[in-house]
Amino acid sequence: MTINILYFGMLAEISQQAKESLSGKENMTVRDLKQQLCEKYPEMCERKFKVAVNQQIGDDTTIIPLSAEIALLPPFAGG
Amino acid sequence: MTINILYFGMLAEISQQAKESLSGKENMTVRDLKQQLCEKYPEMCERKFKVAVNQQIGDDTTIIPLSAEIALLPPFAGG
Amino acid sequence: MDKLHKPRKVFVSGAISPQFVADSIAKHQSKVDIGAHAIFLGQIRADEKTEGFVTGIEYSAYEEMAEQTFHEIREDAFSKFDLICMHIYHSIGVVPTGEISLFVFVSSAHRRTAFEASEYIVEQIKTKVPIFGKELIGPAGEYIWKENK
Amino acid sequence: MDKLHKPRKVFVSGAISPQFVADSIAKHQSKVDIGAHAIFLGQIRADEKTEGFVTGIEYSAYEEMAEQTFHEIREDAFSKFDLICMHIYHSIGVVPTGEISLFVFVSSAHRRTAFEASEYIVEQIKTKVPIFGKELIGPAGEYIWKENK
Repeated sequence: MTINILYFGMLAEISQQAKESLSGKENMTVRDLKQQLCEKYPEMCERKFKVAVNQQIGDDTTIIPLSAEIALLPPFAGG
Repeated sequence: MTINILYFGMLAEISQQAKESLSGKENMTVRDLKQQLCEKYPEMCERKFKVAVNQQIGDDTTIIPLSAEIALLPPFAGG
Repeated sequence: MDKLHKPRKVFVSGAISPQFVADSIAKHQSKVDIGAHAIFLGQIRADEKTEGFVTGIEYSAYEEMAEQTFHEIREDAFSKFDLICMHIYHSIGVVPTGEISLFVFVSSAHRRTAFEASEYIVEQIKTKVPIFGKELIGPAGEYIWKENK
Repeated sequence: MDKLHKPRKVFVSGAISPQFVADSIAKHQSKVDIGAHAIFLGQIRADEKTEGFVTGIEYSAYEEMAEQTFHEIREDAFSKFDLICMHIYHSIGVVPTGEISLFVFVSSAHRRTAFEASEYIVEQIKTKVPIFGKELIGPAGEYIWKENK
């Protein structure tokens, strides 16, 4: 399946793009996605970030549904 | 000695004046003064108030110095 | 902080305007060590009493003692909290319902200090400063003496 | 309070002006059940870094999720605290040092509710809303990504 990923802040700098589409296997988890991203962008693994799945913060076991909007969120700095 | 008293808020209404001078005995305490005022203004005894002696809140045992400025303060309502 | 802060005039005649608050904020924009401002505003409520609705509060004070007490509250707060700025303004005279009678403004590098100091100072003002208030009621101008809880 | 509050626009482009704060306060003077306003303002500090002094912060956000999170924070705060009004504004884009990037405004009948809600909401914003900030440093425009503690 196709996974649509949004990158924010320093993660967009590492990926050098604000969004991209990757292909992944069905029923993959956030952990699976992170591994895939680590291979593509080794520098990303050294950074702290959260993963939002359809605008909800997920954890490593969260399963990525079909047509999900994934966002990679570096530490928050609001305020 | 002469005691100069300032009345505020509802206490000024009871005494019908903002200030007055009373004569009192030397080394009198705030308790003594309150008794004297109760006799003069029985309605005052039914009210809660604090007594400031030279702009410091006193208690019943505070001795009133010569030429002190006494203030009778009803409950505070600032804010 | 051990420096002494000079006493400032706290009482203002009548209501405190939103514009006055804005001007105070603007004056702090050159202080680039400030990261957080906490502002408290007391506004006059139209409480319902058995005699009718409150239309305003008429404040009076034992002014000399009140100014001295405000000064002590300031010094105490500066010694307790790591504040950069602190301003207190309180109305004297009549303030109509919906208008502002108390403006407490503290500024610090970090937010928690500002929150703590703001609440502390307001509580100190409510309990320690000899300010008195008549709640004016209804069109005929009856009143009840107000008392802080 | 079970009523639903409609989502409001939180993000404003650039700094939040003192005049905007004043106008917000003025709009609440017709609400005569309000007795206390607590206002929090976040101001940009000129922190010193090894590369030089911070000259401003450039904010960006995952805007759709951020607006939704702000809405949830509002609903949660209305359910936890007996508030009459609540407004949140946050800057997006560049805010220079000394200027205001966050404005949280809560109003209630009594002061303690306003204090508690103000602090609660600000902490929620700091930890839950996907907003990102570049601290711009020195004349050459270098930067460091900011992280809330």
